[in-house]
Amino acid sequence: MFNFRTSLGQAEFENPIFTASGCAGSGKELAQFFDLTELGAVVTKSIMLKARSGRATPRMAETPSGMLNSIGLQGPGIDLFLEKDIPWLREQGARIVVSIAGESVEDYAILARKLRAVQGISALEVNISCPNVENRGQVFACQPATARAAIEAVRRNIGGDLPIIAKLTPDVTSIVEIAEEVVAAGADALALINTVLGMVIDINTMRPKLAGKTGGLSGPAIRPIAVRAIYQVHEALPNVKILGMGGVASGRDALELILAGASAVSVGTATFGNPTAVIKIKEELQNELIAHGFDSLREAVGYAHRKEVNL
Amino acid sequence: MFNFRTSLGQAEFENPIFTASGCAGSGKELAQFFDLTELGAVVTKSIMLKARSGRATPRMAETPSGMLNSIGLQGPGIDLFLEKDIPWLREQGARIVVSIAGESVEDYAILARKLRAVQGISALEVNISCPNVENRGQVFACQPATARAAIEAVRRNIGGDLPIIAKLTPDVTSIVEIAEEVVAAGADALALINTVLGMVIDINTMRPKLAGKTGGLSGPAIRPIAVRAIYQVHEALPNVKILGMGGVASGRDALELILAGASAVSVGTATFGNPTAVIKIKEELQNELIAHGFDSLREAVGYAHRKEVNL
Amino acid sequence: MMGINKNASQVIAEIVSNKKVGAYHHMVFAVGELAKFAKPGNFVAIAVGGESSSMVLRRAFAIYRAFDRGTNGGLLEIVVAPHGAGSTWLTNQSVGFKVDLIAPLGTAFGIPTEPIRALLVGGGYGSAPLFGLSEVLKNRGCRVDMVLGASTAMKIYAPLDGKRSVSSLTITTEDGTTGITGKVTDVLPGIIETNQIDIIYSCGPMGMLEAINQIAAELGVVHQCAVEEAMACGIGVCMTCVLPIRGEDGEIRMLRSCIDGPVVDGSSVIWSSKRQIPEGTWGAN
Amino acid sequence: MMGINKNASQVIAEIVSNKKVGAYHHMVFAVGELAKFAKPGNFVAIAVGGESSSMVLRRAFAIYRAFDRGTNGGLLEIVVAPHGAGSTWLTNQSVGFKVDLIAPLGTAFGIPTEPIRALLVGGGYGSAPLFGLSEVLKNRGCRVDMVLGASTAMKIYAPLDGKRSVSSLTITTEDGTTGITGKVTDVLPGIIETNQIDIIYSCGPMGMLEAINQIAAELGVVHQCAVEEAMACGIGVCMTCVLPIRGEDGEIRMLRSCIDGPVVDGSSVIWSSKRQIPEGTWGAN
Ligand SMILES: Cc1cc2nc3c(=O)[nH]c(=O)nc-3n(C[C@H](O)[C@H](O)[C@H](O)COP(=O)(O)OP(=O)(O)OC[C@H]3O[C@@H](n4cnc5c(N)ncnc54)[C@H](O)[C@@H]3O)c2cc1C
Ligand SMILES: Cc1cc2nc3c(=O)[nH]c(=O)nc-3n(C[C@H](O)[C@H](O)[C@H](O)COP(=O)(O)OP(=O)(O)OC[C@H]3O[C@@H](n4cnc5c(N)ncnc54)[C@H](O)[C@@H]3O)c2cc1C
Ligand SMILES: Cc1cc2nc3c(=O)[nH]c(=O)nc-3n(C[C@H](O)[C@H](O)[C@H](O)COP(=O)(O)O)c2cc1C
Ligand SMILES: Cc1cc2nc3c(=O)[nH]c(=O)nc-3n(C[C@H](O)[C@H](O)[C@H](O)COP(=O)(O)O)c2cc1C
Ligand code: FES
Ligand code: FES
Repeated sequence: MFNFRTSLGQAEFENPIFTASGCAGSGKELAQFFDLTELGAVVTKSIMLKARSGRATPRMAETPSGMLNSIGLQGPGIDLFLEKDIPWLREQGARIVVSIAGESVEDYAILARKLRAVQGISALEVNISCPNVENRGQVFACQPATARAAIEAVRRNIGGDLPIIAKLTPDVTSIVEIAEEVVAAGADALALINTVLGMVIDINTMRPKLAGKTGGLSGPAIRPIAVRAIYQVHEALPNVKILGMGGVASGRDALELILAGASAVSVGTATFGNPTAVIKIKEELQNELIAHGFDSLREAVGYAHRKEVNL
Repeated sequence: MFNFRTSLGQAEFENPIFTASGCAGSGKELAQFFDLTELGAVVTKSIMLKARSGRATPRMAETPSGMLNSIGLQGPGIDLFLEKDIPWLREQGARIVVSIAGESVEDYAILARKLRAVQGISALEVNISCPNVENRGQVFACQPATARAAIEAVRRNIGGDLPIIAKLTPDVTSIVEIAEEVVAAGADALALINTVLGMVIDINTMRPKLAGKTGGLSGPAIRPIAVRAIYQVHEALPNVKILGMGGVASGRDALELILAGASAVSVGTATFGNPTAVIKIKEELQNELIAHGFDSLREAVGYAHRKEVNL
Repeated sequence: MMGINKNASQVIAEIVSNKKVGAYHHMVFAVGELAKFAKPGNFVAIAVGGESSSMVLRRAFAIYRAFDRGTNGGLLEIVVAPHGAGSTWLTNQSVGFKVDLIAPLGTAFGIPTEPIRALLVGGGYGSAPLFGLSEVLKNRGCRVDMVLGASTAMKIYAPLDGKRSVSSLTITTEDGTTGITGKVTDVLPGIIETNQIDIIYSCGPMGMLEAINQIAAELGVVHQCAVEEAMACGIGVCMTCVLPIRGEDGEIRMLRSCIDGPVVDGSSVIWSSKRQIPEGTWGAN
Repeated sequence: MMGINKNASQVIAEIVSNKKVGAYHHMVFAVGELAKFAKPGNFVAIAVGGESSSMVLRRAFAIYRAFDRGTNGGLLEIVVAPHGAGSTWLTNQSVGFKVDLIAPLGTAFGIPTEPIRALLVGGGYGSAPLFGLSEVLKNRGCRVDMVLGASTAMKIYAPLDGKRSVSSLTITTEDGTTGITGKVTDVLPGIIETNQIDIIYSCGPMGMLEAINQIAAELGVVHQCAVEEAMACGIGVCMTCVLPIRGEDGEIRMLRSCIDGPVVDGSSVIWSSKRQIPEGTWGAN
């Protein structure tokens, strides 16, 4: 029997295919296409302290083999989320990873406190790729100090053994440096990668196409960047589990991230093109792993790092 | 009459479409498909001090809407290059931008001295997106101090008024910071962007596909990253001319970079898919500019930055 | 009217017909059972570009007509304007080619229970969903008038059999190549008054919908419109397709036009809010 | 043998025929004048995936045959193995479809001036360029023997009319589904000795070429082979397709297989150097 189980920090999952934060809402809309228990976990859209309208439209632009988005974290705020979305997901029997985002270190602390007693959550994904209003809108994950501060705030307030997965941006000179910093600050696992900062200019209006000017690039276009980031971080921190993401649209793509070092894989943009992408990817991945002679997913994690023998 | 002329630093060019360094050799191979004088300029493959074998193969992998390469700057070294390639290009009547790359600050200094008296060169593109052997192989353009040192070395040694175009990598936390640094160090213009660091894992061998493991991502996949970098730098340094590049495959793509702030555009990967891409792009760009009511290229440069009126 | 369309499903659908009509392509797909769930106002989302496409997102098209003819016979029709790469690719596919299609998606036009007087207004390919609607309205005993507008004659989509169910059809073109020279909004007030219109149903470019809404508001006519916002997913998970809508509680929210639309109450939309969040919107700060 | 192929040009070529033959597709393109410049060993580079393709690079295919029939009638034939996304797309295109094609590219097999005894060895679709070559050699009065190998019968490409010009044809398959069970290299020494072979021409996977080269070296036979390295541009500007070759000056250089190949002198190649630069290579440090 093939063993598809995986873990991130102390959390165990039946299989390694998750949704990506912001690409599956809170699961409701996908539930009409498949059973959410089929997923390793539902990663919910990053939730903030207060309700947020998000950015003005246009919020998206298609790009070659990818897309740009600037949603601006639209959402109901943590209280309504805990009141409505979490109970619903629990009812479905889904494994839940809650993604949180803050505008200040204090936000992260409060969010963690609000979540510490909540039943039925498997892990916390801490999205630190968002602007820090206290530091000229600089993204937390862009500087070691702010990245550390945000994760420390969560660590101090979450208590118990809810694993913290720190989600990093690739838009830095050294992602390994940031990874080391957040692990030192208490992250149990890492989520790699968030979107890449990009821009599209509309040839007709001759202005940036998105109302927010810049946006996050996702989809197959960025997969080589994701694989590189995962490989580099796994090389430097082989014992820290990675939730990989970035352009995964097939089982082979997922396997690429796993061989690079990911213990689980989130699927984002591919769901927009195909609502059942996660299910297809999960099946294809299992077939690929078996075809390659693996007895378990775990054996394949980071396999691309093995020493070359008799070249 | 539409005015297609442009300039980078003190150098003037008949039109803004150039080849990209490393994507057109020294022009010979393309010359059988079109007349090199049709180009704004030929940007030659980055040349180093000594002959170089480059990296082992495989050196490339196709990726969604892009490709990864790790050529490793294979080339004959500056002396043979000056003896053979430059005279040949001069004979063709081509406008020449010479790209140089070094492994140490001293390399850049020597390369500049070797080039200072050479006739028929319009500008120098200084590729500082290469590993600095004196600093743990860290890429010069990744740190403000090393980026500055390399450009200063060229500035001090080049003499005269050969413009220096500093070519930057997007793989940094703040490309504006690096841009400001190299301009302060004496760069007359900037080339944005070099390839993005990526990796592909071969599903069959289950190892990195490239012999050099990581490689540079180019092609349409990275265009949104290029547009963003150009836009950011033009916003911060509106008086510094930019040679834009990254995923340009059509006149509309070129226009996008120009509206973001590029005064000229290099075409790289598109030439691999279509040897006459530069000619097609040049014609399409001129038509687009005229269709948009511009009388000259210059008016369109950075046009996406104009203030919004009565929204 | 709001919420997930529970009838949506994903099928591999064969192209049964693909004909050029004026500036558009009328395309028919064999979709099987799901045809029976399609309501006027719903849309389909089709994957474009083939296997190794650089286009990662689906394209949305309003359902023109749907025929429920049992499991194998269900047909779904759309009208496509070849515009950019995606729609051009689609219109270039031949009969027999199979596409990945999700339908029916989104909200439908609300159908009155009384036999009232309806005016249907379409811009360009926006006329497509109105013919199915007029059929339904007529069957309910409503009087249906229709106004179609476009920049030029080639962009008026008004097939003969579609016109059967309307009492009057007025056409406007900006260049005067057919019908009245001008915009649909030039003729609306007159028609509304003459025919004592109770409700306007509209579909077309956002600017047109806004202008119609203003007239509807001024003349006190109910207005349901099918909006068209750029959509990444079409199924409610990406939050790209939002527009500001005032709810019954008075609160403005950024609602998803793929789930809470495309058909919305025109008076609830905060128009002219492109590129900015309207003041007072829930969660804006 | 080295340098830019001055005859290369870029054309939009219509697919004239596309037939499945065993595991392969035999495809014919109307290429006009350039057909007359094609020599055995040259290759074509074809853009794949259509207008909005995510595949940005051309695919290279050895020229199987070329017919010069004047400006409009020139035909060029290739044999394609549907492998990944690019070749599969190509084999799925129908007659009448037009592709962007550059040809002829690269070096050609060197043709002896004397009527010598040649052995042509092909692996899989590597047999394709050998039939045109055998034709030329036969016309020069050479005796031509041929050995084709593959993993299985379906992967042997050996059309009837192609076989006309060879004196003997030996086939090997690894699974024994046709011909001798084994690899081409199992039968080579015997044939070389029996037929007193002067020169070997080969085309196929790199591992096979290397094994053939070893036999050729041991038995003192000249060996020309058409190599297959991953190519990004096919025209000499990208430096991805290099392999280490010892020049007449004794220096090893990383030469471009698209310009200085694909046909190279087997004895000049530094084999088994995948993933490393051979020691002593010019510019290595
Ligand atoms: C609810 C709805 C119904 C539609 N009905 C029809 C129809 O019946 N007939 C028809 O021809 N077209 C219809 N469209 C438009 C259609 O979905 C495509 O946007 C259009 O065909 C252009 O796509 P493209 O690939 O050709 O162009 P491209 O310009 O290449 O499209 C690029 C991307 O931009 C998106 N996009 C940008 N702006 C818009 C916008 N204003 N509206 C929609 N998408 C945008 C596209 O979806 C796509 O992802 C409808 C759109 C929506 C949202
Ligand atoms: C000189 C030459 C002659 C060739 N002749 C033929 C022929 O006659 N018939 C035939 O079926 N195929 C031939 N090939 C191989 C063909 O070019 C394609 O590589 C093959 O069809 C796979 O492409 P794909 O898109 O299907 O696969 P994919 O795996 O999707 O290809 C992805 C990319 O990898 C490149 N690539 C990776 N490894 C190699 C390799 N070892 N060789 C070539 N390209 C590689 C491809 O060019 C492409 O860019 C030849 C290749 C070369 C270089
Ligand atoms: C529309 C959209 C919304 C997103 N929202 C979030 C978010 O709220 N929080 C977050 O951590 N990442 C968010 N992401 C990033 C994704 O979770 C993911 O990291 C990224 O898109 C790369 O994966 P993909 O290529 O599979 O989409 C969003 C991405 C998209 C495309
Ligand atoms: C095969 C290859 C080789 C390259 N070699 C160089 C080089 O020698 N020097 C350099 O500055 N940039 C080099 N580049 C980067 C290009 O000049 C260009 O910056 C980048 O590819 C983005 O443009 P594109 O998307 O149009 O290719 C190379 C790119 C490729 C694909
Ligand atoms: S299109 Fe994705 S939420 Fe509406
Ligand atoms: S394939 Fe580009 S140099 Fe040979």
